[in-house]
Amino acid sequence: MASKKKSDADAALHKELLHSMILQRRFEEKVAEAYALGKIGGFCHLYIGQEAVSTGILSLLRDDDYVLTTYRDHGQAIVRGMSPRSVMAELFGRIDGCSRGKGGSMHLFDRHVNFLGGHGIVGAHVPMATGVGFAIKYRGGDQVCICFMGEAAVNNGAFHESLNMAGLWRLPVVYVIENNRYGMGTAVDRASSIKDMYKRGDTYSIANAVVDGQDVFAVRDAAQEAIDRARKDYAPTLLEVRTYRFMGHSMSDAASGTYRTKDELEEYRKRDPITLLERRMLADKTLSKSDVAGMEAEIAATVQDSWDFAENSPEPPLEALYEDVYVETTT
Amino acid sequence: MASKKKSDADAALHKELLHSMILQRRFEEKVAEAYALGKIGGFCHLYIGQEAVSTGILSLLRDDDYVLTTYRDHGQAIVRGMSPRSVMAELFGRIDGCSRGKGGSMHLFDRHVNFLGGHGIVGAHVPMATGVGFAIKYRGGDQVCICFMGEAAVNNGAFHESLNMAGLWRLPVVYVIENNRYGMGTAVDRASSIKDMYKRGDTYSIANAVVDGQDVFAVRDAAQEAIDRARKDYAPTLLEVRTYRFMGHSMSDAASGTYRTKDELEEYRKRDPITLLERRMLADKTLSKSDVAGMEAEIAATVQDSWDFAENSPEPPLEALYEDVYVETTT
Amino acid sequence: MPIITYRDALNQALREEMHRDDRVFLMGEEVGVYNGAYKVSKGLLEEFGEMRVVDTPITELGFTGVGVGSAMVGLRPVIEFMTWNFALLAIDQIVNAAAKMLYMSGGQFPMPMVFRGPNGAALQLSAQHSQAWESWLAHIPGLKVVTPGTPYDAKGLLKSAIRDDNPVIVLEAEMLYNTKGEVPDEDYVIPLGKAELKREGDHCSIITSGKMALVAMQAADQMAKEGIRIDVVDLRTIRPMDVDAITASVRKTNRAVVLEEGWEVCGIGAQVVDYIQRDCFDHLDAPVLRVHQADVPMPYAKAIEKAAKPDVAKTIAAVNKVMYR
Amino acid sequence: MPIITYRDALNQALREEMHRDDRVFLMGEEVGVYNGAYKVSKGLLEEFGEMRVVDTPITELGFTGVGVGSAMVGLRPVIEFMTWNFALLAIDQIVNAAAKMLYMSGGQFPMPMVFRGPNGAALQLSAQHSQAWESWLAHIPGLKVVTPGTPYDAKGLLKSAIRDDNPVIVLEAEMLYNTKGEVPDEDYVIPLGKAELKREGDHCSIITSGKMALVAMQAADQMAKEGIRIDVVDLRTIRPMDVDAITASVRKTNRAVVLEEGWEVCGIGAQVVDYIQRDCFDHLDAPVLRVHQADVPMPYAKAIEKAAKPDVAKTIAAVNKVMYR
Ligand SMILES: Cc1ncc(C[n+]2csc(CCOP(=O)(O)OP(=O)(O)O)c2C)c(N)n1
Ligand SMILES: Cc1ncc(C[n+]2csc(CCOP(=O)(O)OP(=O)(O)O)c2C)c(N)n1
Ligand SMILES: [Mg+2]
Ligand SMILES: [Mg+2]
Repeated sequence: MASKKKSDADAALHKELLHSMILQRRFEEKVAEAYALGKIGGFCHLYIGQEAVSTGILSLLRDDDYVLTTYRDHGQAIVRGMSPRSVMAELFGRIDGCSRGKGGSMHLFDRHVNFLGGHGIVGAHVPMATGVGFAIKYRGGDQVCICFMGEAAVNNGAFHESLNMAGLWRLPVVYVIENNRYGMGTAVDRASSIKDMYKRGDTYSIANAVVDGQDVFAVRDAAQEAIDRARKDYAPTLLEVRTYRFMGHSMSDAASGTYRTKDELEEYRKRDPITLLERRMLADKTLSKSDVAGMEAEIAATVQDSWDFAENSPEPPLEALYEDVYVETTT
Repeated sequence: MASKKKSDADAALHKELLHSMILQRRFEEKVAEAYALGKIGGFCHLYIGQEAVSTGILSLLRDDDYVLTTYRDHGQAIVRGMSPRSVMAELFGRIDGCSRGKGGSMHLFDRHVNFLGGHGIVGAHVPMATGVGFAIKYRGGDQVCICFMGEAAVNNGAFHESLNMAGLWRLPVVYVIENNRYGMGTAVDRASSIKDMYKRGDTYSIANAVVDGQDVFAVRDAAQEAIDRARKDYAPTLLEVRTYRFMGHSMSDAASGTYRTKDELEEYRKRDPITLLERRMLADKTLSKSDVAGMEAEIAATVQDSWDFAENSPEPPLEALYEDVYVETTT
Repeated sequence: MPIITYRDALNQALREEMHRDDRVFLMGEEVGVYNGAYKVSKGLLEEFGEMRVVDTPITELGFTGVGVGSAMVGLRPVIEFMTWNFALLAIDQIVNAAAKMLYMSGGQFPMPMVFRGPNGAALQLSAQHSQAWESWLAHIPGLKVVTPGTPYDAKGLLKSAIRDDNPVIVLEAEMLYNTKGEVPDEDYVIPLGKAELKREGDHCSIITSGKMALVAMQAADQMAKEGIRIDVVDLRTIRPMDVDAITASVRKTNRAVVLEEGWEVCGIGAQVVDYIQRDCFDHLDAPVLRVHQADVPMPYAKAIEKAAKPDVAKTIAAVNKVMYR
Repeated sequence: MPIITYRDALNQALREEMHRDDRVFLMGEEVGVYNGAYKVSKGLLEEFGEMRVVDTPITELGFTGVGVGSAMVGLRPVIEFMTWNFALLAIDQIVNAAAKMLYMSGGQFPMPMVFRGPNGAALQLSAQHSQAWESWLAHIPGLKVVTPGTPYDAKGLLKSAIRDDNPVIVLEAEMLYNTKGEVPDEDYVIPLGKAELKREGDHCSIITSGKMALVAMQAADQMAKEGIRIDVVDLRTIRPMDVDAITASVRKTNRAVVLEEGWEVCGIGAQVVDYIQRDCFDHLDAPVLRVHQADVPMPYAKAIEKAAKPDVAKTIAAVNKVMYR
């Protein structure tokens, strides 16, 4: 009985994980469509291929934990619980967007779910996440702060200064390197003097590990350890997650050609995190083809709803231009 | 015979090393005197206690090698071959100073001996030294670049970004951490998340070592390895030299009291690099008391001469204020 | 009223605000064990402990970012730069993060932070350590910038800065830390954005702020002996700037000199000139003149350093010129 | 004469100068394999090899410092910032090292360097990626700053910048890269520090530079239809600034509008206003007006982004105002 319950619970969880990943994927496919139609402008970086990372890690968080990330933030925002509506409306530059249309793709924020952005300067949010960890400890809380970054950010001084402080002061931050092998057009081995990015943790007295980022369960296991370490002992972790982006760096970059081959891309596509999970669940019979179809239909409706919502939301009025520069309050 | 020659040569070398260290010491004692009299102004950081580091390393260089360092630069400037006159005149703010009186204590420069400063922003010269290494390799030369820094600089982002590039591109730079245990009033273990600074080299694929900085021979041995590595293989090294400053951080900081005890200071003073070498040479009879006296007298005269020279050198004329902002040349 | 130093006035402000609000903490290099490079934070570590008076590694970019992050979740950091010269390393966090977070997030994340430390030249610190950054900082929407020139202003403005829910830059000065003045023991604040008419006159205005207010007052004193009556407007806050105070003065005197510590090109003075010519065009009897640092990096040698700096003599010369004397 | 894009004009300048002088090299993010984020360096890696076209890690502070060091020993680096926004991370190396090395060393170490990349806003890139830094950079003695507005100027100014033995900032613009114009195939340079009178008129001057020169020309074209003749002064170099060109124009027209891309407070326009009121006080028939970005971080949403930017309509409105129309 107990094991039946356990396996039911597992099955339910697995479905949730799958749902979370498919939702990100379909949402971003829609984003690509909207971008092509000119409904979305500016820089737009898709997360497609990396969904097991956001889902794996953020599915373990409590509501009062914190998340910071880069400009490649749609997936994480949605997994963290931001409504697809408010994200799509933001991308459309509308007043009902999470950031009132002022931030756009790179600057998704939602204080109701402790989603602290969406940052555009490579490396710059790493000290901020460290500061969130500092604040947690300052208050004696037991939250954790998750800080996602690309593998190219790891070479930046902001990373080093942050990890030194986190290691020195013992702060409850999980630094997640999403190593998708490229920083824009630069392969990781042309930018970093070491191959194993997670080892950088050693010289900051920070626990570290590497994990397969296409396998949502592997990600969860590694992340759970890190989160526990932070929650119980105020101890930071540097977690490298090996993944791959299936699209170009941003909407203006081809998926392959200049800096990576089509063959390489195809090779990695074989390890699509969604396919891997789906296949596994179909095999162990916790998922049926019709489950998938149902899920896809429901998600398609959600995504379409976000689009409709965004289209119907007004542009920010002219006076919004001058709002949010300062607050009027003092304490 | 051969061994007699060798030991004569050794004895001569040892005398040179001793001379070099005593010259730095007496020069800076004079600097302290001049500062107290108001003849020198601004920030002034003495090197007293660390002389075996400059002497040990720079005694191994060729004329066409390069040196960069911090604001704590008097000792290194003199060992590198800058005239005590031009250094003292600079400290006095006179036109015959190495930097025409415009740089002062923190900004000693002399292009004739490839002494590239004298930099005041902690960490900032580390990328510059990396650039000198880049230029050496660009031209296919076999020079090396020595980059001195304090142990506190090692936490700074500039250090990390530099070492990553040096490790990645294989540049002929020897990064020397002068670990004197304090960055201003902050003990090393309150600023760095690891105790062994040299280990930071590991995560940049950079050879690294630690050495006793009060023993000039130990410094030389370690430095020779590093220099060879750079000269022959374009390979960088991170060398940590454990030393101690016997004075306050700068002329406005007491030698002990706030952040370190008098006892600790006295303990370290027992390992004065000059005393250690002198004692050893007296013991193995390569030096006599009268040798020491002669050396001291000669050095005292040199130092006094630098003072007289500085005193007699004019202040920069008013028009100098507007010179050296731009050069008029193009190529 | 007690007479205390500018340094102690800042110390009082920090202490009072840290007592008032336990979300306020001080972070920077040497602020704790060392009591501050310039002793502004003396005794605070002992009083408030390590979590609220935080010594950092020499990593301006990093610890400024730590401040930003902590402010996002409701703390109220006071970030000390040992000098503002070193803040260049952290300027991305100030300009791209602190100043823009509220805007980029559509109003969700106010940044109740203070960035403070000595600005401008002291004595013979040479090029890298003698820079005045007010015009750079005032350029940036999202920041407020104050430049207290007296102990009274130092305490009142720093307290306001700490209570404000926006990022506020406080530009102090090494040369002011030892200056003395009357400072009430009790709690008071000076509103941000309000200039003070520090001296009244009707012949010429001197518009200035911060450390230069002292220079302006000395120049005005000297000129008074020759019967020249000068209006001295101390801006105190340079962003937002009290344009009304400037124009009211110039409309009265019809002549103005703008005195600032930093470089000429795109300096604060240029902006003040712009306000004046725009709003007082028909009131001006002469072009507005500016006094500022020579357009060179600061040299070390004593005499030429002095020559590079704005001072009383240069200010008087400029006043004489706008008065066609 | 061949008609090519601004992008290709820059590419020609780089290629020609790299051929001319083997000490010249290009360093930055994505300049090599990727051919430049905006393809300015297309083909250069292939032509000059890895040592002279250097892809860097995302470490602006570090690689800018590498450039500084290499310049100290005689190389002539061209440092590309993917955009000038990211240069904030390297600003210490630009301001405290490159701009001051010659001075601090008493004339021993010239810095023959170029720092270049796109500056200012493109389309909907929001707050962190849409900033115009000309006034910050022009503030700093030791730097020169150029802002080419046409393909012809881009090639000629970049070549001059590379040959100059001082650190030169080249502010390009994403919005200009695709614009076309006549550019000679052969070698030519445009002297730094010289403005160009891009259009002659006697009713009003527009003083501008860089990307805004296009806007000024469009505004002048439109006003010409109403019989208003505008003098358009394109500064081209903003440090050192060609003050004579500015005053000559204003003395002729007696009215001026200063148009710039960046923010108002302590902007380039403020400095131009200062020069004008000082040197043309008796020639002005109206206050000088300024057109600039709204005093806010740049928003993402299309319509309000457009509203935030200086444009033809705002320029015309300002001209009308100074002409009391
Ligand atoms: C400081 C800075 N420099 C350059 C850029 C331009 N840029 C944006 S993303 C990017 C690549 C980052 O790669 P990585 O960290 O691996 O993250 P990924 O895009 O692969 O998720 C670059 C160079 C930037 N935004 N900030
Ligand atoms: C970026 C920067 N921050 C702060 C300072 C002020 N400062 C000068 S020296 C120093 C301590 C440096 O310590 P360390 O690197 O160990 O060198 P040491 O002085 O011991 O030789 C500090 C904090 C500075 N010059 N630059
Ligand atoms: Mg990547
Ligand atoms: Mg030290």
